[in-house]
Amino acid sequence: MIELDNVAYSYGGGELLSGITFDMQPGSFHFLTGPSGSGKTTFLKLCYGALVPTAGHVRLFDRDVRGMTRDDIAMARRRVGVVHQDVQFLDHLPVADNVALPLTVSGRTKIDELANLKELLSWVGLKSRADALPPELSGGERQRAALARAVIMSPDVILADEPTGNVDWEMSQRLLRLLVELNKMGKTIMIATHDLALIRAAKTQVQARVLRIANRQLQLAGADL
Amino acid sequence: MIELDNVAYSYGGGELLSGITFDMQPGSFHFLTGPSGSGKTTFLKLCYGALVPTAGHVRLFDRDVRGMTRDDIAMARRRVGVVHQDVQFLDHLPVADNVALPLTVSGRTKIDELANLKELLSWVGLKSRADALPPELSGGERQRAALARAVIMSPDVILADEPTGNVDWEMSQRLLRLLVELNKMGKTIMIATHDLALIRAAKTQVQARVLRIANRQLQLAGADL
Amino acid sequence: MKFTPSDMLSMLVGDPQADRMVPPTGFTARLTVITAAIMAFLAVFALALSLAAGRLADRWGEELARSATLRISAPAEQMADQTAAALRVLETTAGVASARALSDDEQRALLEPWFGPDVPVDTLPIPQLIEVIEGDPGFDAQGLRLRLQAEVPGAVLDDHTRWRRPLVEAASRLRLLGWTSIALIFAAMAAMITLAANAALAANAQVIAVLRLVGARDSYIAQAFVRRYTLRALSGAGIGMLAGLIAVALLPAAQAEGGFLTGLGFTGPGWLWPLIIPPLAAVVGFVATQAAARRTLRELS
Amino acid sequence: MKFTPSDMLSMLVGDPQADRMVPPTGFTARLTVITAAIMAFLAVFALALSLAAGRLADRWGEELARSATLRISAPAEQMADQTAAALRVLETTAGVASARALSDDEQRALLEPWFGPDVPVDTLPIPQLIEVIEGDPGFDAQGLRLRLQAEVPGAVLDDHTRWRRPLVEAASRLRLLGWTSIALIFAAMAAMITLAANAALAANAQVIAVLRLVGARDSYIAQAFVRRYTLRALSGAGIGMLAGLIAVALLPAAQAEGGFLTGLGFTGPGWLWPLIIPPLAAVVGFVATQAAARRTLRELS
Ligand SMILES: Nc1ncnc2c1ncn2[C@@H]1O[C@H](COP(=O)(O)OP(=O)(O)OP(=O)(O)O)[C@@H](O)[C@H]1O
Ligand SMILES: Nc1ncnc2c1ncn2[C@@H]1O[C@H](COP(=O)(O)OP(=O)(O)OP(=O)(O)O)[C@@H](O)[C@H]1O
Ligand SMILES: [Mg+2]
Ligand SMILES: [Mg+2]
Repeated sequence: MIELDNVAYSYGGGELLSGITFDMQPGSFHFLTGPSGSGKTTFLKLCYGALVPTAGHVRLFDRDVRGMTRDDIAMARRRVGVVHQDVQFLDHLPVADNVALPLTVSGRTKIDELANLKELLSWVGLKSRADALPPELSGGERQRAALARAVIMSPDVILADEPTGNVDWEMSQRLLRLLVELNKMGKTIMIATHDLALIRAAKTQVQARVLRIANRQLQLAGADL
Repeated sequence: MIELDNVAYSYGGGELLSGITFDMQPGSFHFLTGPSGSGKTTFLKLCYGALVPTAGHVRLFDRDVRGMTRDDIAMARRRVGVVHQDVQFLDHLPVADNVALPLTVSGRTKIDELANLKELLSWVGLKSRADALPPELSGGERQRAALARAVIMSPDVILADEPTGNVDWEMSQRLLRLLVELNKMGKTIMIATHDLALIRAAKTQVQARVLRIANRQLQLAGADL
Repeated sequence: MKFTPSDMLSMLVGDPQADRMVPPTGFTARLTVITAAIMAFLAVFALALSLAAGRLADRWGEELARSATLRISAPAEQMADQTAAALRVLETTAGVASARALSDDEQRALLEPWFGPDVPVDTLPIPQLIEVIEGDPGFDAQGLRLRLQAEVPGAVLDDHTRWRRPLVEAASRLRLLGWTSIALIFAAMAAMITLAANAALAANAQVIAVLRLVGARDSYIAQAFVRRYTLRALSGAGIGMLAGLIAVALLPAAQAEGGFLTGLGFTGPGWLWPLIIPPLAAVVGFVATQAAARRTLRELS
Repeated sequence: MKFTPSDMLSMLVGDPQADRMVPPTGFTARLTVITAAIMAFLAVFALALSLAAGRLADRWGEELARSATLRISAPAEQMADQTAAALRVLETTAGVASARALSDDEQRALLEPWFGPDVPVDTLPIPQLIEVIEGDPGFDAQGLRLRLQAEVPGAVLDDHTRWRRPLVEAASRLRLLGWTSIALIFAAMAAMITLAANAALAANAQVIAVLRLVGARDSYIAQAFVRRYTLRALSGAGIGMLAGLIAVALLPAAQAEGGFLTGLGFTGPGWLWPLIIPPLAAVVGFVATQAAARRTLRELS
């Protein structure tokens, strides 16, 4: 689905990531860890075409990112649900509309999708806040809304950057369960997180692999967790 | 230092917090927990005068918030270091200037303060990023910069809202150590967090008390952690 | 990038869903509307000024161009004959709409400023004046002079060229001034609407980033903004134009005593001219927002 | 809220540290500068128009007001005596700067348009004309008429009132038009700068929130913005004014043949007028930003 082939990335100074080769298999479940500032967000951005590698090749659904037009990228994004680390919304639209945004922009606003929306909102605990505006949400509520927005299209891949940084343990378990369910439906999941307890919990439910960014390289973390 | 006397708060709907009475003793170390959306951020905002209670009284350094002018509030804020949950900076100034901002606006830019700044930046691991602009920071780097900005004035009280949500375990230990040091110097600390491991770690270093918001009330959590 | 009117139309009727993506109010939205309104208001005044200048210039040019004077100096006894002969010549001259000998009273009125009310016109050897009104394609002054020379030796044709030249020059200067000011105001209007649309888009960078993140295509995003801001420029300019028209209509003494200087205002079909302002503002808003949206989008991956 | 000039000055020289708190570039910053520039440019043109209209009005009013004609009709043998008598009367009349009998040639030139070049002025019973140039406080036409009646029975004083009235009215209309347009442009300039400053502040809401969070006082925050935007309005208006002056100076045929219509442009001390535009823009920018900053701050706890 998403392939990185000897990829390097630099924001202008030294190389932040280099020589990264990685093939995201359909139906896999990955965690991404690494110290703060090691390049997890950068790695995810490479994976959904927000950044173009300074060396090497990124292939998104078998097409090289460099050769894709802006519209190609837009179409690919409909198959990739992303939870940003700093979640952003359309601040003038209520939460429900924001969560449904991917449906709206791709012209899919059928009745059954909307039923889906309600169920999703209550799963992430935002049923009572569905009519609130995003600036009126708490930090954790924003993260949950962002996760709901990322999965509403039922995309092939879900990339979540620190989706549980601001939610309590119970809620993070609930969100994890949602992602595990989706993974069991065949979706590919990658979660960047610092929360080792979350990774441990996930390992009991699903066959998750842990990637670690260290020294500009992507490594498969062993059983040391 | 900060006293809440039978305080209630509502954003317009039902009451979010009610009948909260709390006296923050100088030199104390508190954690604040509670489910996402329970009102932790709201509580902290009441504590530094960003919100005025809908009922009851908040006293900031022995003055009722309702009777304070805007300039009084500004002066009180110089004695309270705040780490917002959604950290914001002046995006056009480098990190170092942003961290030194409280000094600048209060007219304190002496040499020794600047030496202090360097030390602080290297403690939070931002020495190499001191000249970067805030939008170029990673999520964890932003949080660390915000913490550094909150403590640079060596304020009497430090209120931190989820200051470790985006940093790795090692770094969060490092930040905790900084706060514990400050507490040992007599500063009053309150940290809102979901990270139970952090609370446990703190308890080994300092006599920390854990407050919990549940059912609109503030409760002292027992030894159940 | 090129835009045909049909592009513009399809954008304007386009997806009402996309419309909701753009914040409906806020300072930047008001900025566009109010800017368009103010500039349209000024443009109405510039138009009024320009049209008034044009009218004035036309009148000066025309009044003088369309009339000529034939002066017949002859011994008293031949005067009537020569006058009749001259009128005959003029009647058969192509390009002369009408010709008429001035009566004694009229001649006296003309002379009055110089000689007082009691000029003895009948006893004085004053030449007879014939007023010649030119037709539309005008007459050939040189040819007429030759014919007159042959048939009415005492006639001198004065086609007012000497008087006309400086007035026509002044009038065309006035016209130039009017069009300069209108060009300036329109250019300023375009610049201001462009600025406002750009500022509005800059303020909405987050909206654009979010839409792009959830897989909206560039054309969808651009359309949402372009539609909004085009309509805002249109409605703002419409309001400004109406306000301007009302103000011009209320201007003191606008059309009174129209004698020498016509009032600042619109006459007849001139009232239709300001109607081009709102569509013009809309086109400017459209092009500016389109360009700004594309530029903002290109900066975003 | 009231601002004295000294408030404004102290703000402007104020803390250069605070200055850094406001983003130096970006669209909203440019918006303020360019808006001020465009409106100043237009204001220069409005000023030029207004001053030119004023000059024209003055000239029309003055040329006609300052001269009068005395017409002496008398039998040929008394003409010289009466003329001399009239000149004596005029010489002793307060408010008459000079008086001069027209020569035969001059009289002929005046009559030429009507009678052709060969009017027999000497043999005709044409009245003698005396040109009277008024002094500064002007003469009392009624009194002069009475004196002339007694001493020069054949004299008729024509002080051109009849000619003057419509021209003076037209001129004052032109002046009104000039000042209306200048008032409009200045009002539009103020409105646009206010809008731009407001939009800029709205775009900088985060800066204000951060400063407030770290304990900056309202006056500090307001000052940082006010200083920046006042300087931006000032410099923008300065640039626009210079561009406007250059454009006006380059305007085709501005001062040539100044005959009937003076060129659109400045003359003598008129060049100093546009200098008020930048300070005016600065004051508008100051007041607008001050008000907008206070309003934004009040909404923030
Ligand atoms: N736009 C940018 N320009 C320059 N440097 C950048 C930019 N964005 C990120 N960086 C730098 O690149 C490094 C990696 O950033 P990234 O956001 O990928 O880290 P991360 O692993 O996600 O960290 P965190 O866990 O704190 O979110 C950081 O040191 C950051 O300062
Ligand atoms: N400005 C606002 N207007 C209306 N409701 C608000 C506003 N701010 C917060 N709320 C609501 O108040 C509740 C408490 O918010 P608060 O931010 O205090 O929660 P929190 O405990 O900090 O949660 P988290 O752990 O997710 O940050 C939430 O349900 C939120 O939606
Ligand atoms: Mg990150
Ligand atoms: Mg919170």
